[in-house]
Amino acid sequence: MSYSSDEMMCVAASRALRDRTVCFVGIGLPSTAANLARRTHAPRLVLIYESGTLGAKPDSLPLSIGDGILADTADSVVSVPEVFNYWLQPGRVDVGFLGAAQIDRYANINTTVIGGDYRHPKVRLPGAGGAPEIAASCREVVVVVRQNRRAFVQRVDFVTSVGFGTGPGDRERLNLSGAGPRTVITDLGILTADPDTCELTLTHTHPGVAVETVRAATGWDLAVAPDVTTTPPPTPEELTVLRQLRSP
Amino acid sequence: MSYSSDEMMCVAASRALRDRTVCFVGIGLPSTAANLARRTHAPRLVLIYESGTLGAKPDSLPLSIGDGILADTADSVVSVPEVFNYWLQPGRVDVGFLGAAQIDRYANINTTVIGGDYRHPKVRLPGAGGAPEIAASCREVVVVVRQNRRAFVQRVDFVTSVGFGTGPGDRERLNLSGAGPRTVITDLGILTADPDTCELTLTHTHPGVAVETVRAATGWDLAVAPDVTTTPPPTPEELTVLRQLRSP
Amino acid sequence: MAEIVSLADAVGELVRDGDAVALEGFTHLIPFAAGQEIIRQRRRDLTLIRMTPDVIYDQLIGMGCARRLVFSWGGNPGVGSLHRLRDAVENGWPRPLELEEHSHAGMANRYVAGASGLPFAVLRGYVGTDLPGQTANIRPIECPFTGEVLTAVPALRPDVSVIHAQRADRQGNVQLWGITGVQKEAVLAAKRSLVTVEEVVDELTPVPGAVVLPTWALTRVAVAPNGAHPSYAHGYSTRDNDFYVAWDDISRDRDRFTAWMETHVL
Amino acid sequence: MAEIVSLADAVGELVRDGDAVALEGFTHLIPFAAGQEIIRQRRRDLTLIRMTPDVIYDQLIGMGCARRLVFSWGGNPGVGSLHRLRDAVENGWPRPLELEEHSHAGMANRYVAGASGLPFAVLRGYVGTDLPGQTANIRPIECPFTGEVLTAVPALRPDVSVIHAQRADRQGNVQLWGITGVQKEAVLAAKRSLVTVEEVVDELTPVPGAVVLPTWALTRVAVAPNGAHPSYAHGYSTRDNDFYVAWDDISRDRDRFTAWMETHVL
Repeated sequence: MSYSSDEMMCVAASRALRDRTVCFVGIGLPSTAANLARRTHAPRLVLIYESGTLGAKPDSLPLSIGDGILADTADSVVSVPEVFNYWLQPGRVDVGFLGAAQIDRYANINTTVIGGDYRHPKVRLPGAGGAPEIAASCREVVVVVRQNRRAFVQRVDFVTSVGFGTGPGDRERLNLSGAGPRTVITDLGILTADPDTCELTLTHTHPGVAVETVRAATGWDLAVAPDVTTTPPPTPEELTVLRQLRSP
Repeated sequence: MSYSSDEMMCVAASRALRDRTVCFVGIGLPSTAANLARRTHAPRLVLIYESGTLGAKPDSLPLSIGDGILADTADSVVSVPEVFNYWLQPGRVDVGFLGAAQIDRYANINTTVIGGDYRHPKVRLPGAGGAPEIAASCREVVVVVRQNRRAFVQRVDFVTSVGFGTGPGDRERLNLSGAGPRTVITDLGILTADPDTCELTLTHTHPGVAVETVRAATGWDLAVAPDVTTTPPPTPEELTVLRQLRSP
Repeated sequence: MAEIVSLADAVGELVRDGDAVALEGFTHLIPFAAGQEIIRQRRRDLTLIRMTPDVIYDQLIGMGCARRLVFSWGGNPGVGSLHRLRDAVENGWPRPLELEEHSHAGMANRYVAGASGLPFAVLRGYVGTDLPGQTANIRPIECPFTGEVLTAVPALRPDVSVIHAQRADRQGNVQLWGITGVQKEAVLAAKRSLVTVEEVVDELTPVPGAVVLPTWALTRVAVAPNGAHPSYAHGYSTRDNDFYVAWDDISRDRDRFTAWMETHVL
Repeated sequence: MAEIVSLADAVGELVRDGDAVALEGFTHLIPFAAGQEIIRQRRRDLTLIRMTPDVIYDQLIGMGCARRLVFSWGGNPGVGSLHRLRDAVENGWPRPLELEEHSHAGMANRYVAGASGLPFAVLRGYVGTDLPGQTANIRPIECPFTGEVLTAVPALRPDVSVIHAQRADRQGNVQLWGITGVQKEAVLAAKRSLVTVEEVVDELTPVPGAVVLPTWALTRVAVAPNGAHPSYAHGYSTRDNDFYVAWDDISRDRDRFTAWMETHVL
């Protein structure tokens, strides 16, 4: 079966989720990937949406994080203060899934403003939402973002959510309990934060994508692992379920 | 109809509650008095028990503040943290009803220890429960307590709940939002905190009780209002409802 | 006890020019009818408070009602930008909009502090981000027991909070269920409150997951059937996702937006 | 995910000598069966944490399991004193009992801080009372925005929290309703948790006012029918008020207490 680069990205993201773990899901690609995982290799994946739905099991993809299908299928619906204070903040969530408008070499994320200064931005983005605390408190974070030079920048214009700050030791100094965004999944490949340098390092390219293409789509001198491997292509099952999810 | 001094006390306490107000109720006499009020002159009195039952309407008197009848008849059952944080603390409650093992001239209340020192008390009482914050945050407080020299002491052995501290200005200095225990209802009469001196002052004696009897039952030189009046005796309706409540 | 009045009367009485107003509802139960009544009554200089401004604040901002926005995520959920919000921030149209920006966790805790009668809330949040650099309302606080440094945010105390709920009884007790978000906190944090409801019923039969707000904690209740549209009321309607998608086009252009508001709201 | 095991195994695995243990349940749903299993397994040197010690802690204290009690109201609700608690404090029998004493509001907020992963909680409380003089765990804290001084209490983080609930499903998800007290907070604040239930069912059908604790937030679930007696489980039993009254006599005398425990618990 043929597939788009967005479908490859989504499938790769779903594979990053292990069964029986707890996943804090934002809307859009993260929600699609998490539900794909739940319908394929991770049937007992627990999904938490910031609207307060714990253990939501939607049959079709919600457009918003507050669609009725999430409340109808949840194990429990709690208040928004509770979802942040009792469930996210203490580090009970295994994986947080985030998007980004800009991301830098140390996986810091910007979803606030681009260009100009904060009071007079060129582009005003939606802002933080749940992301800063998801990035801080989940045991680990997976970022899903399309890779190009507008998004992958040397230094984000605004730090909305902290990745690895300015490098090794920063998360510890900031007293952030989670391991941070160790995995960034794009439409071109997979980047992993190097355990020593904290720099995002290309470890996988998707089928048909050259390392040089990924480098060219990155606004800094991208580190590349010595043993870059090719992501296995989406299986027919993955593609079928993904497409059913998207147009039920 | 003849009646006991405890019945008089209970009826006097119920009369202190106005209709359509919100009352935070402890178990025992306060609960009895509040439910008597609800069944006589204050049908829309809102009862809150610290177990989290808002608007409880028990048909018979609960033994504990957590009896099932309270949850079954409540408008809403909330968690214990919520009842203290969202409902009591911000000053939404009109009247708090408290008991006391000891009470002093400035209506400070002790329900913690009597005699000896704190680590080696002669009598270990149950302790604070909800009382310190009820005394601090309710718009006003009514204390119901049997009057004798063991209870009405010059100075409480332990301040569990603050009345007027050491006198005028103390509540303001302590930043306590409520007006404090302005009314103390006993089996002998009614005492009111003097607006200027904050001292408990005898304003009513129950039928057949002499002012001297009340003075003799008080461990300090009790102030007496110039115009002490006699509490109207319980009406037959009040007594009937009270006795039905107690043995349904 | 909350009086049950018309929506127009309730907004007329409770919302004043210059007020800090919170319309809450987390995707679900957004009080659109009340927000549009505020637009019709041409309120000005409002400080709008809301975790997720959504389309209703895009409308209020585009119609010039707001001077300031306190928020944590200002997008069209699942669709993209709020174009009227962006136009106000990027170009000052129809008037400049001051922003005070937080995270969801911060905003939720600010409401909790307000509902609790506390001047501030403590959380693990914002640390290492550029958000604290843009407002004086995010500050460090030290634990008096461990010495650990955490983050404090001040309580939100709106002049008026407005929410939508499924129903009320004739005394003005209110019941809402489904995703109940931060509405209880928003109402309890406010000096005055307005709840619009789908309907008034004789009795509030218990519903799993329902929040009940007693009448004595509310100021006004008004009946506004379908008053959350294009958001929804669980058990009464479903989210009009097509409208949210359509809003992207309607709101992109100033003239088209204004024409749409004139036809559908004013 | 919480494993469903026998009560004896659960207590054996989770409760160790010297642990800080919280058995919660506010009048309703008090985990008596679990507490008595702790007595049978002869745990020692426990720090017992509970807002309202109630009869179950009177039994644990009288049997010598406790070294320390952290609490806010230690009476027999509606009846009077807890005689075993008093005997331990006043006379050191069967062993001295250290007390750390709070108000309900303080204890509730300490659990909230524990459940929230924060080192402390802030409240308006204790001010002007003699309670702060007796423990280092009540301290002033200043609002970084207004300068107002409030009270801080440290988080409770029990080694084990134990609660009783109406039911669980076969995956170990737990459902409780009626007066739900501080149980959610107690469980989420603890390092390990045990929930005893009236029964295990195939599916947790929704119940108004119910709290659901997901299996992945719990350590062990054990079936203990009538496991709250003489407290009760809403929908399953009613509070045995007669027993609470009778306990006053049973517990007043050391020998009678010991004989009763030998006959009914050991």
